[in-house]
Amino acid sequence: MGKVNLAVKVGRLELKNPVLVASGTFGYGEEYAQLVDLNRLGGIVVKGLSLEPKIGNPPPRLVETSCGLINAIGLENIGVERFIKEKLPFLRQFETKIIVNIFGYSFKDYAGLAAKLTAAGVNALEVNISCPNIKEGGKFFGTDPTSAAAVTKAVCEETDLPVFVKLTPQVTDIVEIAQAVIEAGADGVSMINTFPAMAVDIHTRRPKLGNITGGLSGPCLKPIALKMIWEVVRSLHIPVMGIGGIMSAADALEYLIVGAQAVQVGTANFVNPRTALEVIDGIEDYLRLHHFKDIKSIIGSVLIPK
Amino acid sequence: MGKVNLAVKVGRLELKNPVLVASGTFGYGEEYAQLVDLNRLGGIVVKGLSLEPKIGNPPPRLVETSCGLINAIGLENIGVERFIKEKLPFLRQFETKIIVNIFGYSFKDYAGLAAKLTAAGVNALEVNISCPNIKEGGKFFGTDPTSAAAVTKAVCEETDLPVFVKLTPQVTDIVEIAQAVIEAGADGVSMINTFPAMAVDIHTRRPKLGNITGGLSGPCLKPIALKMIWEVVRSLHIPVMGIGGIMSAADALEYLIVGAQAVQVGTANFVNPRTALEVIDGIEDYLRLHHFKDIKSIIGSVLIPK
Amino acid sequence: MFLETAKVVEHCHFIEPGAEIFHLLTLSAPKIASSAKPGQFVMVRVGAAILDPLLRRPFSIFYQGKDTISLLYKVIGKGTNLMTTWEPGDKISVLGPLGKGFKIFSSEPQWLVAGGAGIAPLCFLGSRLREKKVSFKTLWGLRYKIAPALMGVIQQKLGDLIIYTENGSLGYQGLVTEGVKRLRQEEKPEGIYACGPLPMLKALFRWTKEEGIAMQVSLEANMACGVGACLGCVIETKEGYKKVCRQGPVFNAEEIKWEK
Amino acid sequence: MFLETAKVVEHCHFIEPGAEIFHLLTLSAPKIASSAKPGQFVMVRVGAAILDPLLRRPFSIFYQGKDTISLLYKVIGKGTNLMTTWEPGDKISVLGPLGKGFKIFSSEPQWLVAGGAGIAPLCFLGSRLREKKVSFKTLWGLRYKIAPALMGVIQQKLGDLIIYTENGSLGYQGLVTEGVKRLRQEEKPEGIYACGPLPMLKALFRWTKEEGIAMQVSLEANMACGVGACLGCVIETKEGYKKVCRQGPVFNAEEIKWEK
Ligand SMILES: Cc1cc2nc3c(=O)[nH]c(=O)nc-3n(C[C@H](O)[C@H](O)[C@H](O)COP(=O)(O)OP(=O)(O)OC[C@H]3O[C@@H](n4cnc5c(N)ncnc54)[C@H](O)[C@@H]3O)c2cc1C
Ligand SMILES: Cc1cc2nc3c(=O)[nH]c(=O)nc-3n(C[C@H](O)[C@H](O)[C@H](O)COP(=O)(O)OP(=O)(O)OC[C@H]3O[C@@H](n4cnc5c(N)ncnc54)[C@H](O)[C@@H]3O)c2cc1C
Ligand SMILES: Cc1cc2nc3c(=O)[nH]c(=O)nc-3n(C[C@H](O)[C@H](O)[C@H](O)COP(=O)(O)O)c2cc1C
Ligand SMILES: Cc1cc2nc3c(=O)[nH]c(=O)nc-3n(C[C@H](O)[C@H](O)[C@H](O)COP(=O)(O)O)c2cc1C
Ligand code: FES
Ligand code: FES
Repeated sequence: MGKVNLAVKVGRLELKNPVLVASGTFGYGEEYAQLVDLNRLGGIVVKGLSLEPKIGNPPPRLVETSCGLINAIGLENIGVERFIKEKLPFLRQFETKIIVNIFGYSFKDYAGLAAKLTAAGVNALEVNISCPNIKEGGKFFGTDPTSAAAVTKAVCEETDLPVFVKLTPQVTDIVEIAQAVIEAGADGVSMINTFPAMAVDIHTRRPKLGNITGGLSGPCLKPIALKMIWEVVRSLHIPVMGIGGIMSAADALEYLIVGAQAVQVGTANFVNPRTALEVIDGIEDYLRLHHFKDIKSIIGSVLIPK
Repeated sequence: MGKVNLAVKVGRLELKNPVLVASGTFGYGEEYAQLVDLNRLGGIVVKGLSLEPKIGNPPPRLVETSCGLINAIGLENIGVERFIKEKLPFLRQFETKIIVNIFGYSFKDYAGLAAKLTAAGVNALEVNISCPNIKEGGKFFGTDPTSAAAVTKAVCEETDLPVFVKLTPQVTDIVEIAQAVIEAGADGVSMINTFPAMAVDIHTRRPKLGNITGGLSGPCLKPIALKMIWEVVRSLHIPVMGIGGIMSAADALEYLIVGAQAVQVGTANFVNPRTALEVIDGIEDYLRLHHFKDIKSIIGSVLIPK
Repeated sequence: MFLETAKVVEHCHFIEPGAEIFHLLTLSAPKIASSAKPGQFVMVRVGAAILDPLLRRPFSIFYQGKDTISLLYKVIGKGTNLMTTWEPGDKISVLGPLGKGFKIFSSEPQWLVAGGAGIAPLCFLGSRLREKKVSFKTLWGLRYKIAPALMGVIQQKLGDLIIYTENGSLGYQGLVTEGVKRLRQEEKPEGIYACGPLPMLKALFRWTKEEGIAMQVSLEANMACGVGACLGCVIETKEGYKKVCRQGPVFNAEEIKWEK
Repeated sequence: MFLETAKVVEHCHFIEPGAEIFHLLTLSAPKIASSAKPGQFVMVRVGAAILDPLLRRPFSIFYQGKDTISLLYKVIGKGTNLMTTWEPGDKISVLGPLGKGFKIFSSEPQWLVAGGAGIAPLCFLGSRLREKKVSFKTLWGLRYKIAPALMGVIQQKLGDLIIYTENGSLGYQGLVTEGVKRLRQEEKPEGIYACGPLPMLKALFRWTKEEGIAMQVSLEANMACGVGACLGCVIETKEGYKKVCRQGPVFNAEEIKWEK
């Protein structure tokens, strides 16, 4: 049987296959390098970076829920400078795209991050305007189309790299936000980020997380994310990276079929560090089984009965 | 050991215990009467009623997902007249509160339903402004504070029964909606309804539901619902019925501890028809174990570390 | 209708090279067993502490013992896959008996036509027909052969069967829908009871209509409650949507809108 | 660090009336076994097709065989509950060895102080100390007695132990923290390795500080990745947050901010 073509172009970002690993779930890549051949990944989205290092939230930072995980890491990171010096050279060795996830507390923060990372040389930026863990900002930018557009603009003015804006699901109308960031210059959107969530220890009657609330990820989210992506794709026809509870090739295929042009594997990396590789293989098998020669034949191919 | 007091008052609605069964998951009560002693329930919220009967959505109407269920029943119901004639007399036999869930397509529909049911004699109304399955309305009322308030007003003007407004989780700021309906006269809010969701059959590439999209329920939703309720209770201090993925007494207790004054068991009825009874017993055991004499001691008792 | 904590009494796995795999689960559930009728089904809870899989799984009653019911099933997905690990002594929550069963036709001969796991409700029905001394024939379509031990179990309940396999590894080669046409040359049935995949039932319906033969079919639908409460399991009939769990799973084939 | 498909070789359930229940799971996992050091842990995948429980569960290595590792565990919730159903031959995904192990103190005598399942990493350590002919004593605090068979397994690895049980059903009655004080009257240890519930470790730390005894502790935290990628398992140390999975699970007791 002949080779199938897995390469996709998401906005201006060319990927050899549509399977990336999601921000915050794969560290800076090196943590998993012993277990996963990084060269095989479509791309690596690194842990969210801010201008200055951040120490993050007090523990406990993790709670498992039914088919889900709530995290309240609090965007702990080493800061953009140390990333460029200590982590980027390692990542550059691999034949995969490096997408850097960034977040800040002002338009200037975002602009500064974009400028520094563009100069350092990465393949794309993912702008987190949606992290629900952090009190100081994040949520604000992502839930209002005007601010979301302004952040996007601030980033796009400082970079010629492909820019993806990562959306929070906790909005009344995600299509409106997606449209605003695309009009402001983004190449596409990454959706979805974690959903604000909480858990309580009934015996101590205290929240299970040090930060009280956190963000829910994992397979429990998939049906919600899929619906949102379908709405965005059919309304706006824009490039989307699908994220949310992808545990298998079948999950990834659902996203591609509703119209995501790439997918990111998040929480599943913890459960099986080789999930992304198995997803790539599984997509290839599926295409062969159904006699498709090119992944592009299935992207957005969902058949909606009249 | 002495008896513990489980009675609660949610707004003006007095319940002998805080455990109800949720609308749409317990039919009109009679379906489960052989299996569950209805006299033991705090209340029964019956399947959503409209002025006219509705035939609902084309099948398939159900898909199971990871720790969840997507339904697209499409609010099939026999209409308020037949309910009053055929179902209400049966329900009235039991020593439990009958709360009727209503939905419509105009303020007039809601007002008409409220008037008819008040005349017929039920214990409270639950106003569904949030069903995501139905294209003609529903969602519209629930996502905008002004419309939500207007529907509430329309209902409250026609009834002196306690009124609960059932909120959809797919909004940017649920506190704002809750506040609007309370100011418009509601006794409290029921939260949450199902979350808009979707699933695709990768082999046929068709949506798994006849209606394309549906509403997600089940344990996957619990961390999201809990967070929303906590936000509403701490901001507004209003009566809340907690709903979402309650499978056990422990789940129900999480809701009560964050401040819900009652809970509704939904999807769990399908998994174990006796869930609500087991929740009641489990809450009682918990109160005994922790030496509480009254359920009210734990409602809203979550300890937030400074 | 009872919610019973049943105990696994026996679990047979009919696995053999080149054969279609079936599992036969016998549960001690005295209340359900004593009230079950052919064509009725039960809903079995698969997880207990775990919530994935979440919903109960519906299975027809394959046969009825004094205090037991037996289910014959195939592995489809995660629920049935987990079920295969159950061992004698395990306790399982079972809800049933559910739905309306078959109505026995008043004249003879009658035919039972099964496809795959669709044999399950027909086996229970067939053993009832034997008790009542109703004359009937059974046709069963499969993809491959089955383990001889399973064949023994079924023959003991049902008597002889006519088997069709797609690859010819047992009985006649071909589809069971060809089988009915061939058998029709020998006799005209006064009524057919059928259970199997939808394409098979559709083809059978077209044929019975041409031939003017009455048919009852046992249908499947995704189910949540099994008792008529969720309104999730509807199929389209000539009188509007009907609930498979409550108004079915057995329907007169004439009622169903097959084009849907 | 390896991601290995391990096979269950043996699974012993130490269940006895009035005794604390432990389970001993032996897995064939040659790569992990050959590189594991005392104090390291593995993360075991509990579900496979099912996604509840979702995350891997962390367990210390209790002892190391030629190609095997053994885990000693207690049932806490749904994950460990499911684990008890594993049988020889079952295939399990194991990630490890993870984290930093114990550093062997340079002078003697040394003490191993365990609470409950905290014996697990100390047993592996103790057998290593015996190989190295380091002189040490072991104290183990439990709530109730344990099955004699388990005691046999542990004594074989560790030599003799001093046992404290809360109800006095085995060894001395009382807490292990009383035990260290009593033993201190006999000898002053040059270093202590400890693993157990947080209150025990806190109490031990206060005491070792007063006494001027060095201590290494093996800590627990909720974990998602086990490899330092998710930043979820931090504890507060004097130098800021540290990852239990990567910079631990063994820490010098001095480093930890115990008041948190
Ligand atoms: C009334 C009735 C009687 C049945 N009797 C039998 C029987 O005797 N023997 C047998 O092998 N099978 C029978 N089935 C089909 C059986 O219920 C499914 O094979 C089983 O639910 C699959 O579960 P799973 O978790 O393995 O599959 P998954 O595909 O993982 O299940 C996902 C979801 O879809 C549902 N589902 C999947 N397939 C079906 C189906 N065909 N019908 C209804 N729901 C489905 C599951 O219940 C579950 O909620 C019957 C179905 C119905 C409705
Ligand atoms: C480094 C390390 C080594 C350990 N070694 C052992 C050992 O040798 N023997 C043993 O019996 N136990 C050990 N534990 C504890 C063991 O991991 C938990 O008992 C187990 O995860 C409980 O899972 P559950 O699903 O049964 O409980 P649940 O309470 O249902 O688990 C819910 C979630 O909380 C996590 N969790 C619950 N308790 C703990 C805990 N104490 N530590 C970390 N996460 C927890 C679970 O992993 C899961 O994600 C160790 C923990 C760590 C961090
Ligand atoms: C532990 C953890 C840390 C995360 N950190 C970030 C982050 O730094 N920036 C970001 O945009 N998203 C972050 N996310 C969100 C994920 O990238 C992803 O959007 C989300 O987890 C949903 O996908 P999943 O269900 O596959 O995990 C984090 C998620 C987890 C679980
Ligand atoms: C099959 C089904 C039908 C439902 N029908 C209604 C309805 O008619 N009106 C309504 O307000 N909510 C309806 N709901 C929502 C539930 O009442 C409840 O809000 C939701 O399922 C979340 O709770 P759960 O996770 O416990 O199921 C329905 C839910 C299900 C699963
Ligand atoms: S399965 Fe709920 S109505 Fe049939
Ligand atoms: S568990 Fe992920 S960093 Fe330690």
